[in-house]
Amino acid sequence: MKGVGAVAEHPKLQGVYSPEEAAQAAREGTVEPLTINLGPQHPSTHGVLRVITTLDGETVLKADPDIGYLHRNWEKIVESWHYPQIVPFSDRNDYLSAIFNEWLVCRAVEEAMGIELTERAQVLRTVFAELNRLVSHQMWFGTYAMDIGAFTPFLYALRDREWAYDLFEKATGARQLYAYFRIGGLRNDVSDAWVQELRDYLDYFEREAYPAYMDLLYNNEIFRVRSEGVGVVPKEVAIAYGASGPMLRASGVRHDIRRVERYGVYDRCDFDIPVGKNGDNLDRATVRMKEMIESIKIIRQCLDMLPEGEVFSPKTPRVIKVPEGDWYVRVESPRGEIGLWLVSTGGLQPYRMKWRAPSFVNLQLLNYMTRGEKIADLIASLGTIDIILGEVDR
Amino acid sequence: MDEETQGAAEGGANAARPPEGARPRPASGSAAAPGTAGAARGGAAAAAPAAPPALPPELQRLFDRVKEQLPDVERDERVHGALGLRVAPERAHAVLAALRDMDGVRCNYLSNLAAVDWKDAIEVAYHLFNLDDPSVRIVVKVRLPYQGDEEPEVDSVTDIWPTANWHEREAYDLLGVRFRGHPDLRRILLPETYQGGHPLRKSFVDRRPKRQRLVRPR
Amino acid sequence: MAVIPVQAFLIVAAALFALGLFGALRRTNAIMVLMGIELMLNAVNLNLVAFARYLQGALVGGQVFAVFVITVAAAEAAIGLAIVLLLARRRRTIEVPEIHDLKG
Amino acid sequence: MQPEWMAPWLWTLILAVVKTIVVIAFVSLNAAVLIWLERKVSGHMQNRVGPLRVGGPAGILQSVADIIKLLAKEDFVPQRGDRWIWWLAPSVAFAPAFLVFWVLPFGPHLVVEDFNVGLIFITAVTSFTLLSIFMAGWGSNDKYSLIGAMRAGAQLFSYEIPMAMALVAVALATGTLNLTAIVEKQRHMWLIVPQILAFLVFYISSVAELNRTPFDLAEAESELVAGYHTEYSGIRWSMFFFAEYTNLLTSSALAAILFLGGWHGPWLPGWAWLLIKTYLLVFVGMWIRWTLPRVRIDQLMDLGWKFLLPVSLVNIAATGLYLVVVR
Amino acid sequence: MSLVQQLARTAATMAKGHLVTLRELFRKPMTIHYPDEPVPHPVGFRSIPVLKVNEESGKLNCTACGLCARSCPPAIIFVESFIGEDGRRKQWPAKFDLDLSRCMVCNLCVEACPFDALEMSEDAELSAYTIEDLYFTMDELAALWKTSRSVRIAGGQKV
Amino acid sequence: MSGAWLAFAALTGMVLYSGYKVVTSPLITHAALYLATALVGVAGFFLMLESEFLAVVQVLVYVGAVMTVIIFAIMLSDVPALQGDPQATLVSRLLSRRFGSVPALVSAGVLALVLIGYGSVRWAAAPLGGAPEAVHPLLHDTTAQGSTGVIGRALFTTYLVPFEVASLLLLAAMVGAIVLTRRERGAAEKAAAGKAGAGAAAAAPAVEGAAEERGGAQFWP
Amino acid sequence: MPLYVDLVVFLLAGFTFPLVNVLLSKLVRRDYPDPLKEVSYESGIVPIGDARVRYHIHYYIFALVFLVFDVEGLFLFPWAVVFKQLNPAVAFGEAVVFIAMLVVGLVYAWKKKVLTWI
Repeated sequence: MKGVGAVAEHPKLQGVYSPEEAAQAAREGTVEPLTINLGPQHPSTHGVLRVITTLDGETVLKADPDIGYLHRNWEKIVESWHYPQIVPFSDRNDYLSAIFNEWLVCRAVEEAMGIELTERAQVLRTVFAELNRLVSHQMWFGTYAMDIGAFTPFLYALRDREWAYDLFEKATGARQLYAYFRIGGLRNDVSDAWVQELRDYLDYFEREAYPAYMDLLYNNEIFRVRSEGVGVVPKEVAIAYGASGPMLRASGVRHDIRRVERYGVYDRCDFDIPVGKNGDNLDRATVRMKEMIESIKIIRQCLDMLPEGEVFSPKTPRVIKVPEGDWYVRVESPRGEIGLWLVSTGGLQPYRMKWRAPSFVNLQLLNYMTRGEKIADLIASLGTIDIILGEVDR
Repeated sequence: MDEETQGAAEGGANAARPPEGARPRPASGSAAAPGTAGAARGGAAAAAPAAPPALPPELQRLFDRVKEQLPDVERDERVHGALGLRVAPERAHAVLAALRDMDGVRCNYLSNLAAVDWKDAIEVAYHLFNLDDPSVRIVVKVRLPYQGDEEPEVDSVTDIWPTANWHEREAYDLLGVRFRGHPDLRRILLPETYQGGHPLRKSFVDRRPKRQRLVRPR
Repeated sequence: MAVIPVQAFLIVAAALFALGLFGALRRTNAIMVLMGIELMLNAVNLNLVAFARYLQGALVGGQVFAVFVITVAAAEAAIGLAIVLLLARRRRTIEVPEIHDLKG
Repeated sequence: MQPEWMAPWLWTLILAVVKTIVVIAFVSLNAAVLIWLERKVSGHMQNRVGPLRVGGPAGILQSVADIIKLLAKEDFVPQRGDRWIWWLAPSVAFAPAFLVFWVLPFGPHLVVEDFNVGLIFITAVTSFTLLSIFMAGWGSNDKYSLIGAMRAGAQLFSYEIPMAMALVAVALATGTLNLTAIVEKQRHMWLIVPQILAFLVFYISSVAELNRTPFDLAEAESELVAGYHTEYSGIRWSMFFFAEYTNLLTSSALAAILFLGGWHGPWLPGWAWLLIKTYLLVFVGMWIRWTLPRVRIDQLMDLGWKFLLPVSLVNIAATGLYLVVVR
Repeated sequence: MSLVQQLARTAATMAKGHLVTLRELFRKPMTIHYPDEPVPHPVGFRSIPVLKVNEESGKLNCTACGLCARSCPPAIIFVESFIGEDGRRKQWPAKFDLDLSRCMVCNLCVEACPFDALEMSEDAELSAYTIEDLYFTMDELAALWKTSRSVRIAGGQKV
Repeated sequence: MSGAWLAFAALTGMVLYSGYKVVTSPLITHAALYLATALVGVAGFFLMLESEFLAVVQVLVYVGAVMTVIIFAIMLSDVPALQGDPQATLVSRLLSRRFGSVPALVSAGVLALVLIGYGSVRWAAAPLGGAPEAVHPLLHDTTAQGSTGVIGRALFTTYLVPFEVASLLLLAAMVGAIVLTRRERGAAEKAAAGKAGAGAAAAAPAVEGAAEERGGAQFWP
Repeated sequence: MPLYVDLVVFLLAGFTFPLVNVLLSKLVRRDYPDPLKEVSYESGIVPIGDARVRYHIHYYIFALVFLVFDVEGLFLFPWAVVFKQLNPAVAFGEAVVFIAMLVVGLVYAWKKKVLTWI
C-alpha cells in the first residue's frame, strides 16, 4: 500500500501506551508514569477541556483529551428549530469567530433553496468574515503567547481586538455573537463612515500592531526555540487525521476552502495561501501571522469593490423551507474547515444537522503531536491547534 | 524547496485562480433538487424516483469511473453538490478503502463522518474529498437497519483514515452505531457513565427532570 | 568571655557520633543509614575543628582536614545515593537486610 | 551609647532586636512597594493602568489592601499532605531571604555584621530556598506542587553553579569575600567593566534563582497552575510572595554591590545610590518578566549547564590569567 | 550559524522586544474606568428586546399577535392577549414576559414584529443576583424602553 | 552562666535533639529535615570555634547540596517503602533486637570508650578568644579574610597534593554517579529521539524528515 | 569571638515572622471549613492516585552533578581569596589543574548526554 495508507500504520498512530504497556514499562523501570489531569479547571486549556496526561518525568507519554464538558447537543436542539432560528444559535459554536458559523448555516440553506445573494451582501459577508478571521487570529496570538508564558502580548492582542470589536458592534450591534447574517442576506447595511473606519483600523493594525507583535514575540529567540520543531505534524499525517485550516497548511498542504469552494467573493480577490514546511508550532504560528496580512488584503480589495445596493435578497421567500435532500457545505473558518451536513425532509426544520467542527477534528492530533515531548510543549501545541471548546463540544 | 515552488508543485489546480475544478455556483448546483417530500421520509433507499436527476458532467464522469471498478455501489439521489453513493454495510469498508486508493479518485481526506437516524435504520455518511482535486467530492452512505434500542454495527474506517476515530466515537455516543474494529469505542461527548441512551436518535426521550421555569416572586 | 573547655565540644561530638552510629546500625532503610553516616562525619568534623581551635599549632591542619572531610562526605553521598536509587529502581527495595549482594 | 547600668549582653540583645525590627520594617515596606511597582509597571507595559483605586492617585495603598485581604482569607490545609512540613515551608522560605540582610551592606558602616565571608554566606543561606520549595511540594502532596518542586530543584541546582562561579570571579578580582571590602575596591572602577561576563552570568542566574519569567518554570501557571505553592492560600501563600520579593531585592542589591559599585556615586549619600541602583535592577527584572516568554525545561538546563557554566569557567580562567600577567 | 552570530541575533531580537514594552510603558493606557466612566455604545447596540410605547396614546404598540414568541429560538417570550369582559381577545397584551436569563439577543423577535412594537434596548447593565431577577414583565419592559435608548434595526437599513 | 555557655547549651540541645530525631523519626522526610537542623547546629558550633568559613561551607555543602540530594533521593525512590512503620512505638523499637537494643548497646559502648579516653587525657587549658596570631604566624590576618585566607593559604601550599587528589575524587564521584544513574533509554525517550522508529520504514519519507527536524531544536549549540 | 547574637536573632525573627503572621491572620479571619476545600487541587476534579509516586530519575542526575560542582566552589573560594598572596602563576596552575579535572567531568557528562534533559 502506498500513500496515506502507510501512514495509518505508522507506530505513532496506533493507540499509544495501553495500560498494560505502561505497567510493563513501569515494571521494567524504563518509565515512571505519572497520570495528571490537565483541566477541566486549568489555566491553559482554553475552556473546559480535560487532558488526561501520562507523564514520564517531564515527558508526555500520552495525552488523552476528554471533551464534552460544554456539550449541549446543538445538533439535537436545532432539529426542533426553524432554519432562521438556527443562525443565531450557531454563533455559540465557535464563539471567537461567530461570523463563520452564521455564514455556514446561511450558505447551506441558501444553497439548498437556490437563493441568490445580492452583490453587496456577498462582498460585505466576505468583509465581515475576514475581519473576524483577523480578530480570531489576534486572539490566538495572545493566547498562544500566554501558553508559552508571555503575558504582555495577550493584552496587546486584546487591545487591538477591541477596535475591531467596536467596528463589529457598530455594524452588527454585538461584539462577539453577532446574529448578523440572515438567510438571504444581512440584517442591516453598513454606512460609508463605517467603511472608512474599517480602513483606518486596517492601516493601524498593519502599521502599528502587527510590527509590535512581530518584535515582541514572533521574532523573539525564546519564542523561536519554544516553537521550532515542536508538535510536528507531517503532511501525510495531517491529511490522514483530517486536519484543516492552519493546521493543515502549516504541514505544507496548500488547501483552502476559500479557493476550493466558490462562496463569498473570494474568487475575485487576490490573496495568497500561506503554507508551512514542517508542520511544527512555528509553522502554524507563521501561517496564522501571515493569514492576518492576507485577511487585510482581502478586506481592502472587498472594500474597493463594494457596490451599492440592497443587502437582503428580495427574492428570499418569506417561509424558509428547504427541499428534500442533503447537502454538505463547508466554510473556511480561522480554525479550519467547518462543515455542515444538512439533511432535510422538506420541512421547516432540519431533519438532521451535523456540525463538522474543525477544532474537534484537529484536537485529535494532540496525542500525536505531543507524544515524547515536554509537558510545556503539550500546552504550546494545544495553543497552536487553537481549539474553541464551544465548537469541540457543540 | 521554498514555499512558492512547493505550492506550485502540490497545490496545482487549487492555487490557480479562479479554480478550475471548483464547485459550480449554488443556483445551478441545486437546480436539480426536486425530491418528493414526504414520500421519501423513510430515506433514499425507500424512494425510487422514475428518472434520477442528472448529475453535473464532472460528477457523472467520476461516477462512471467509480462504477466501473466498484459495480456494487449505487447512486444516492438525495445528495446534492457531490456524488452520492450507497453501499451495503458489509461492503462499506472495502469500498471506502478502494475509493481512497483508486486512480483518479484518491479520496485522501475524510472531511466528515456522520450518521442520521431514519427511525428504522441509521444511515452513516462519509464525506470524502481529494485535497489535490477539488472536483472529487463523494458522499458514501451506508444504511444500517435496526429496531428498538439495538445498536447496529458497521466496520470502522479508522484504519483507512485515522480521523474517523473521534467521528465514530461521536456517532456511537450520540446515535448508537457500533463500529467494529474501532480501537477505543467509548462515549466522547457525554460522560462515560451516561445511561440515558443515544440522544440523537429520534426515539430519544430526555428523562431528566424538567427545569423549573424561573419566575420572580412578587 | 567565659572559657568553654575543649572537652565540652568533644563530648558533644562523641554523643553525636554515637547517635549517628546508632542510626546507621539501627536503620534498615539505606537512605536513613546514609543519614546516620552523615551525622558521624559531622561529629568527626566537629572534633577536628575543636582540636584545631584549641591545639593551636594544628589550627590550619584541622580546618583543612574538615574541608576534606566535607568533600569526602559529599562524594560519598553522591555515590551512595546513586547506588541506593539504583537499588530502589532495580530491586524495588532499599531495605538493607534485603540487599544481599551489590551486583547490579 | 550603652547606658552604664545595663549589662552588656542585654544591650547587645536590645541592639539586635532593634536591628531586626528595622530590617523587618524595611523588608515589609520593600515588599509592599515592589508588589505595587510590579503591578504598576506590568500594567503600563500592557497598556493598562494597574492598581488605581486604593489610596490616592496611583493606588499606592494597593499593597496594604492586598495584605489585609490576604490576612482575612481562609487558610486551607491540604488533606493528604504532611501537615508539619507544609506548615513550616513558608518559614523556611522567608528565613533565608531575611538572613541575607545580616551581611548586606547599605553603606560603609550601614551593615549589621561585616562578615568576612559574606559572599559565600549569601550563597549558602539562599540555598535554603530550595529546601522550602521541597517542603512546600512534599507537604502539599499535590501533583502540580511536586512537579513544580522537582523543577525548582533542578533549576536551582543548575543556576547555583554558574552563580557561584561568577562570584568566584568576583572574589578573584577583588581578593576578598567581604562585601564592604568588595565595594571599597570599586572606588575607581565598577567591577562590571572588567567582569561584564560575570555580571551577565550572575544576573541571568539570579533571575533564574528567583523563579521569574523567563525562568519561572517552577510556578509556570500555564502548565503547573501555580507550581509548588498551588495548595497554599491566604497569608501562607503571601509569605512565599513576601520571600520572593525580598529575594528580588537582595539579589538586585547584591548585583549592585558586587558589580555596580555599591554606594559609590557623586552628590547623593551612599545608601541612596545603592537603593537607586538596586531598584533600577529590580525594574530591569520586571521589564524582562513582562516581555519575554518562558523557556522550556530542557532549554533552561541547556542554558545553565552548557552555556553559563562554561562561560563562567572561562571567565574565571581569563581573570586568573589577567592577574598572572599583570603581576 | 556560528555561536557568535546566534548570540548576536538573540540579543538583538530580545532587545527589540524590550523596546516594544518600554515604548508602551510611556503611552497612554487604553483603559476605560468602566463604572466611573460610561462606555459608549454605538447606535444599534443590542441588549434585550423591550416594548415600545406609542408616544401619542401612551399605550403599547404590541397587539399580542405572538409572532415574536414564535420566532424566538429559545422560546422565552410569553405573550397572552387581553381577554375583554365580553370574552373576546383584544388587540393588546395581558401578559408579555421575557426570561432574559436565556435570551440570545438575536434580534429575531424585533424582525418578526409587524407592528413596530419591539425594539432592542441599549441598556446592558441588567446584572442581577438571582436568576429570577432576570425575568421581565410587560411593564418593566416598557419602563426599560422609556429609560434607555432603543432602536429597531431590521430589514437592511444602513447603520 | 555566660553568653558563650548559653549558646553552647542551645546548640548542643539543638544538635543532639535533632540527631536523636534523625535516628528515631519514623518518617524519612522528617528525619531528613531533622538532619538539616543538626547540620545547621554543627555550623553554629563552627562559628563558635571561629572558623566561619567552615561554618558557611557546612551550610552551603551540607544543607544546600547534600540535604537536597538526599531529599531528591527520597522523592525519587518508591515512597511507600520509605514511610517506615508508624505503628511501632519508640520503646518497643528500642527493645527489639534488630532495631534497637544491639545498635544502642554498640553506640553506648563506643560513646563510653571515647569518654573514658577523654577522661584519661590531661587537657591544656586553652581559652577561647585569645590572640591567635601570637601562636601561629599564618594566622596573622591582614586582609580581613579570616579563616578563609588561612585555609586557602594552607590548602595551596602545604596541602596541595590532597587538594588535587580531592579534585580527582570529585571527578570519580561524578563519573561514578553518572554511570550508576544513567539508565537505559526509556521508551518515551526512544519515542522522542527516534521518531522514525522501527515501523517507520513503511511510512512516507516526509515523516522521517520531520523526525530529524524535531531532534534539532536546542537552545544553545 | 565575634558576636553572633544578631545572627541568632535574625534567624529566629525570620523563622517566626511568617508564623506570627499566620497567627495574626487567625485572629482576623473567619473560617468556613468544608472537607471539599481540603482536597488537593488537580484541575477541579478528584485526583487520580497519590502524588507521591516515583519521579523521574533525570532530576537526580542534575542534583549529583550539582553536588560535585558545589564542592568545587568550596575549594575555589579560598583559592580566589588568597590568589594574590601566593605566587600567581603557581596558584593559577594549581587551579587550572583542579578546574580541568572538573571540566573533564563536565565534558563526560555532556558527552554521555546526562546534561540533556529528556
